[in-house]
Amino acid sequence: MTGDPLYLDGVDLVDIGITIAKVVVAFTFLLVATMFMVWFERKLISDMQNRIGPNVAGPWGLLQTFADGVKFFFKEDLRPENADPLVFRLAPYISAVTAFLSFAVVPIGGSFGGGSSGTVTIFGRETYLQVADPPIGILFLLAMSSIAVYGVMLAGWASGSKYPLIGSVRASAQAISYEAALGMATVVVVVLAGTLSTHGIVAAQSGGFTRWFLVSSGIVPFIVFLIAATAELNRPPFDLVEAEQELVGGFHTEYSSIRFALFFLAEFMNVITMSAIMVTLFFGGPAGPIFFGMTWFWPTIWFLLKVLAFLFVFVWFRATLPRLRYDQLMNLGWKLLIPLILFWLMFISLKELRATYNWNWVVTYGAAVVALAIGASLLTMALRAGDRAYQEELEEV
Amino acid sequence: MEITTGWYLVLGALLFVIGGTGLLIRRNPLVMLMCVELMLNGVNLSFVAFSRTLGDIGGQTVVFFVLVVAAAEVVVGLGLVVAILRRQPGSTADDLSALKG
Amino acid sequence: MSGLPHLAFAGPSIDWWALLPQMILLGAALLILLLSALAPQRTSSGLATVITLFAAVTAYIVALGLWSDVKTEGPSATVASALGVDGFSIFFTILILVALAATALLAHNYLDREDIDPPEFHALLLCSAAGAIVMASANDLIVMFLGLEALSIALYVMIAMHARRPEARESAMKYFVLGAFSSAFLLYGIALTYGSTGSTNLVHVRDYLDAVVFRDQHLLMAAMALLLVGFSFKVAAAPFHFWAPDVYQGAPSPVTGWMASIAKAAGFAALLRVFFAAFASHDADWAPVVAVLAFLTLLVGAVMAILQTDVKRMLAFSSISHAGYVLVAVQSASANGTSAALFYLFTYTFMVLGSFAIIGAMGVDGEHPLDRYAGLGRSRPVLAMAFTILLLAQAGVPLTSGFVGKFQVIAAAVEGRGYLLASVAMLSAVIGAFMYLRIVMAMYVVDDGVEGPSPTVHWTVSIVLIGVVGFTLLIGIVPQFLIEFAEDAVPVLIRG
Amino acid sequence: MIELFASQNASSFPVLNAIIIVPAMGALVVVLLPNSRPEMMRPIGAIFASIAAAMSLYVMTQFSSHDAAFQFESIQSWIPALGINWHVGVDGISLWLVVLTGLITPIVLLGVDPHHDPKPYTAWLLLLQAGSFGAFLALDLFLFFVMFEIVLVPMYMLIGGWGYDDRRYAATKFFLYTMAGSALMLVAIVSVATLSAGDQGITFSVIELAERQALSTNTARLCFLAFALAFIIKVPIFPMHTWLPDAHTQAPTAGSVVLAAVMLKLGTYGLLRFGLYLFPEASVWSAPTLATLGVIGVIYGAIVAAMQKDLKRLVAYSSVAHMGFIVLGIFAFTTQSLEGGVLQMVNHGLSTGALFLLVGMLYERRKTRAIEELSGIQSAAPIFAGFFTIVMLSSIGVPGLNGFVGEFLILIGSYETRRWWTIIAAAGVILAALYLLWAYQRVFHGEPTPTDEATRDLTLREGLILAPFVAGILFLGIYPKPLLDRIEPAVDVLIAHIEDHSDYERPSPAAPVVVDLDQLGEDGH
Amino acid sequence: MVDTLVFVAAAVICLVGALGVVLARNPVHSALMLVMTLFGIAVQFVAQEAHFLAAVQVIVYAGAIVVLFLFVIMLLGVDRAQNLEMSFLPVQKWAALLFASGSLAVVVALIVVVGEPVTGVHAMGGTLGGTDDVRLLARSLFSDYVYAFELTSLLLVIAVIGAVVLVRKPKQTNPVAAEDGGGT
Repeated sequence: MTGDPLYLDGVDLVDIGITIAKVVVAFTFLLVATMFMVWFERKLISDMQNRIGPNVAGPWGLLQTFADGVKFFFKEDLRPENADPLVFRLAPYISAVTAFLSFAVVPIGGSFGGGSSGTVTIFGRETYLQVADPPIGILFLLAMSSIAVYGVMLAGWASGSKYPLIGSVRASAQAISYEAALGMATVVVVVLAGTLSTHGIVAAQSGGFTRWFLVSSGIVPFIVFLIAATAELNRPPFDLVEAEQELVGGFHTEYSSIRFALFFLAEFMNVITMSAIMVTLFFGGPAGPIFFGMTWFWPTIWFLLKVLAFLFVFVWFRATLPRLRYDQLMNLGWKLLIPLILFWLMFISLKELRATYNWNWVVTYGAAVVALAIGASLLTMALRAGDRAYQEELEEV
Repeated sequence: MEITTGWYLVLGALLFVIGGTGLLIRRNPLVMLMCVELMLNGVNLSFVAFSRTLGDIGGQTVVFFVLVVAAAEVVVGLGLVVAILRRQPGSTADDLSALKG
Repeated sequence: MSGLPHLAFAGPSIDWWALLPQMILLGAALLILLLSALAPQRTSSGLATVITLFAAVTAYIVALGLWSDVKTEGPSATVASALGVDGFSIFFTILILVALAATALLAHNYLDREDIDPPEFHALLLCSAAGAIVMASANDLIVMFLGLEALSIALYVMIAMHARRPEARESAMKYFVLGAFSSAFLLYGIALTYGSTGSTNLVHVRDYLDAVVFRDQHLLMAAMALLLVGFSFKVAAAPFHFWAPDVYQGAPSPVTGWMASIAKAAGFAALLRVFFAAFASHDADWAPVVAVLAFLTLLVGAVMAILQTDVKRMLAFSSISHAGYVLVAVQSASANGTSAALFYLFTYTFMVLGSFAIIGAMGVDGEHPLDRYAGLGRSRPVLAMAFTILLLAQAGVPLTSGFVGKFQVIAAAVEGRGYLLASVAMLSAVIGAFMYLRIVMAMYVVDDGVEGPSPTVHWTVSIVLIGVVGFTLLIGIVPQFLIEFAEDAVPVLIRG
Repeated sequence: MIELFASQNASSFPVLNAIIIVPAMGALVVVLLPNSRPEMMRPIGAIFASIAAAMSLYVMTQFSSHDAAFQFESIQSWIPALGINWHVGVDGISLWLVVLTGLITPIVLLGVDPHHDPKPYTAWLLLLQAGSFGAFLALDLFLFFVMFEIVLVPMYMLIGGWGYDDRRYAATKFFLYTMAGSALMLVAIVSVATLSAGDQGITFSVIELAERQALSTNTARLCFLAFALAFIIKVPIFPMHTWLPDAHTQAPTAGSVVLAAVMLKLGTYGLLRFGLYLFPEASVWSAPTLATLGVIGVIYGAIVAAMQKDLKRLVAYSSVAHMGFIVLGIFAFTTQSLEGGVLQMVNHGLSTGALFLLVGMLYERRKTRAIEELSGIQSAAPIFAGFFTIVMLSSIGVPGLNGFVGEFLILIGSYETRRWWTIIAAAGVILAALYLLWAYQRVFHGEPTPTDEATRDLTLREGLILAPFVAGILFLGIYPKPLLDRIEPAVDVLIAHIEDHSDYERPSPAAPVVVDLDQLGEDGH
Repeated sequence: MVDTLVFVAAAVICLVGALGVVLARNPVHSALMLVMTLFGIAVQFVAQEAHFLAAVQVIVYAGAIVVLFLFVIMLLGVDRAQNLEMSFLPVQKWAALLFASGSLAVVVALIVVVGEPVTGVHAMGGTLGGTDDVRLLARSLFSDYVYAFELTSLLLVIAVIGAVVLVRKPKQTNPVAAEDGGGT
């Protein structure tokens, strides 16, 4: 695990060229994917709701997103009088840039099984199929998702209007709350992989379906991650941020034209990125059977398919699940997901320790169960007491 | 020009000074808190620079602790700001001069 | 995949006994929080007080055990040399625990009276005590820093907990901002120490400084200066004292007592350990600076104290001037000086706790004008006498512990040829005495017909008062054992 | 505490320790008495004070005269870590001050009614007695300092609690002045002890330190100055005297008496014991200055006293003058002058103490001390006037009364070494006669107003209280030999000590003594 | 060359951000400027091969701490946040001037000597400078600094209690609406 072999022996023009090419490709891919994602979502939802959906622009309405984009581009850029001029302009870019940057560390191809280390050869240079592989790739992802909060928050604040502000505060509170669960689910994977590099994580999952962390981490982290990711993305059923009934349109109420488009773009980019991350973390990334020839081709295909599956899941959620209430959202995050993933993290660590030090497994797991029982009962009692106090307070008012 | 450790130290020191000066000239507790963060960051930078020069990981470990301290401080500091304003609705802190130093 | 990769790793050996006092305190804090979370309704302060006291006593017993261990087996360091197990640390541990028990008792009734949440308060008190112990025992600058932060942050909250009084929150804010400011200085000092010696561990620092002669030592000088500034803030030494009066005045009285005693003592503990232990070989560089600080602190404290009209503020300034005395002892950079500083801190803790206990009982509405004490000697002679003894002890009148403390400080200064400083210290004692006499005078000298105030003194406060006054007089008359204790605490420190 | 009663010499009872501790115990007992019995306080306190007084008399009788060494010595380890011992002992210099302290306290305790709060009043007086004993008996610098400082507290409380209108100011001034003086003394004490430590280890023993004489000349002089400052303030010598009139005037009668009779002596006693004894060279070096200040005090005190409108203030200033005499005697370094100084300390205690008592009694009757509001008291209260006359004459130094013996010895002794100073000081005697007689004339003679007519004469109880003073005045005036016998050896040794350790030489004994001392009922040799 | 470029660029970002924090009148702008500085520092960290710290710096500082600032500002309302004023000492401006000029002098002095090696010490701990620094960091965290590491838990406990206590509604006054954040 020594980072991208591309930069191992000095950096020359070719290396730089390759890097630039990778950036361009990834960016284009993401843009195009976003366009289709928008179409995909609208189409899918309309199917699920027994309607037709976009069908005028292009075949099956495929160019609908493009048309929307053009429309956005030519609309007048409005800025409310109360808005903070600088921040108002800055916010959409933060959203968009972080969305794209996150994608940079996701390995989208490369064969990992059987001795190969996930490299492909371009112009005679070995390189990874990802824009960058920093040694702390996963942390980079988390960092970017932390930064993404700013876009939402600042947009809401800078609009100088009430509803966007409430929407943005909600959004950021939600994002921060779920970031904890998200991070800990990631930590489980990191513990199992023994590395923070996304490339390393994928490599650690190579060698068959059972090596995927989905399985070896015991599904729980994945579920937590999925829920947390949905919340992090402000996707339904966690889209309180833009709950039209309460908040008009959420943090981007006051935005129009290209700036609104940027938010829109960022949101869908994030969905794709998050799907890609889930694939990377739990589904072995580009892993999959290589049928014939072109070893670099099949992994990418598998990767795309897996991402697509997740995109479907997100849309499916949107179409089927009712939106949560704000207190339900917070309760779910703090009182269920975090304790659960915390426990799971400890359990996984214990399991690894037991394996390493050959502890007696009866004693080990016995102790774990006892600790769990005590912890869970204490937590329950405390939560109940808290609820009771809250109820009393309400009655007093 | 080669970038020696000294330059990092100078940058760290500058951040520290700017933060310290800011803390003294600004009257807004929120900004003061941010200035404290600046100072801590100046220190962090020095730690990392030393860590690299010394070839010792300890400096980086320390930065990690400083982050935690900064977080704890900010939580409490912001809690204080909220507590001060929350309990006197409608007043600005200009009125808070019962304890003029 | 079985097992963690690269797990060939052994953690440092840990002397759990040495950690036990801190662990007991933390455990008690968590227990209090847990019980309060599970309790069906808001509990009164009884249970929390009992748990705190129990924890203090248990930890005290453990500390005594550690003391005898250290006496037989000599000092040691544990957890990768992060924590010193030596007379010095146990001395302060014992001091902190005693003050903890006293503060818990003082707070007991106060919390109910002032409508402050007892469980959180006691939990924070325990946490800050743990932080103080860590600070005093720390053998590593970072551990020391973290202990300091634990102590300080808990204090910020404890000060602000007073729900009814905006002054409390404002003074907490003030303390917070300046505390954070000073922490940054301290940390910068730590960074430069690390840079110039290659380690944050005090043993390594000392060994390195002993072994190496610097070609130029600007970095080390800067490090010492910054550390000194940081510590000066923490112990409220002039010219970094300006936060103290406001904060002391605004804080709830039990917290003020805790702050003036333990926050100060822990600050000095850290200062002594860093400068006397780690920077011992460079004492020619730092001792004069400390002497200047001591000089300023003594004068500022004494002179400003006599200008005040609020009793709590008076004692705040007097507390500054007491820091000056300890600095006088510190600047002598000798074993005797250190033992004098330890003795002084130990005895001062009792005086100041008792004083603020009385102030807390007197100031029901948060106001402490001197007039309020008029005639206390007539209406509550015992209380007035207790206060008088504590005040005279702070003034350094013989047959109280304060005198023995001052005597040792002077002795240490004189031994180090600091005649001028010693004289200044004594003169500032006289200036300070004026302030104490004003309070005494207010209590005793009243015109006929003036009915003195009759504050209600809860029995827990009485217990503390009996204890501190008794201790103050006892040490004033037979100080030998405490002097020996302080002397045993000196040589200390750090083995590799 | 118990071990303090075990003397070095197991067979003999450690009476000095008991002398210090009994009044302190008495104070404790009084504090513990129930508040409901206020009338019990003073009698019980007086019992303890009297026990101490009896013990001081016992010491006096058992004291072997012509022995210069410290007697009844008792050493207990107190703070071994700092080399501090509980070391007490008595010699000819301190003996009479101890006796004075012992006798005065029970008398004032019984004799002066505090009007309110008898319990703390009694306790403070007892504590004052204990502290004064301690200060006079201490042979350990630390112990001395403790006692020297601790007496401030009771006196402060007495002035503050039972004094007159301006008591706040007076008490605070008194406390701060004295404390300021002793502040530097503490530094000096520590310096002397540490600098003399050498190989022999640190000690605070006065005897040991005086023997070692390890300090360099300059250091010793500086230390001496620090000590001297404390004592100068306490005495008080001229520029440092301003606290005294206030304290005396505002103090309750008992406070004034004890202050004059006992506490001022701490200053002169300190100069002897810790100035001359510890720093012989420095005392010789500074003698001209201090003697000059003493003489200035004599003249200044007298002149200012003459201008006072308040009787008590007048007495207070007369104190300044008298104490100036003693200082002159001390810094003349002859046997007679020192003897006279010590004797005069006792005399001043008796006469000024009695004067304050009398003024107090007058105030009780008239609620005023202003000289111009009083006149013709003699006709209204002849016995009172008689007592006043005797005491006043003693204070003036009329032959046949005690004041004369002391002043005369001082003048003779000083004349040999400090001729001009003595001549000027002698003028002070005349001035003393002037202002005291003038005051007497204004107050006791003249035309009594109706209010003056109503002034009651002395009661029997008051007479009994004054009787010991008058007896002492007369006895010492006629037969001072027992005192001088015991004072002389100690003083002689002290001067020899000074000669040993400085280039001072006392005037040759061959020098003729001009006055026939037999006339005074004793021989000065 | 690249190193110098990176350093200079990041340093400029840091300093502009720092000055912005101090000079901006709107606390939100201050906060944003702070984020800018933090990013600059993260870049410097990366330049010093402290990747882990760079990431943590962004996650903790930018992602949590500054967000918290913004949160509070928004909770209070920007007007109130902006008008919030406290003064600590009468001579604060002078103290600031003294502090700034004094320390700047020191910094300038530092720049003068900056060419020289700042310290003679080397490598007390492990050797640095690979991609495995994260592992090294973890080891150091759990060996030499394990006690400090455990202490951070104490700090966090205190911070949590503190936050809860401080923002809890006063008992007597009329509570407004349900607060943000879950159970206590």
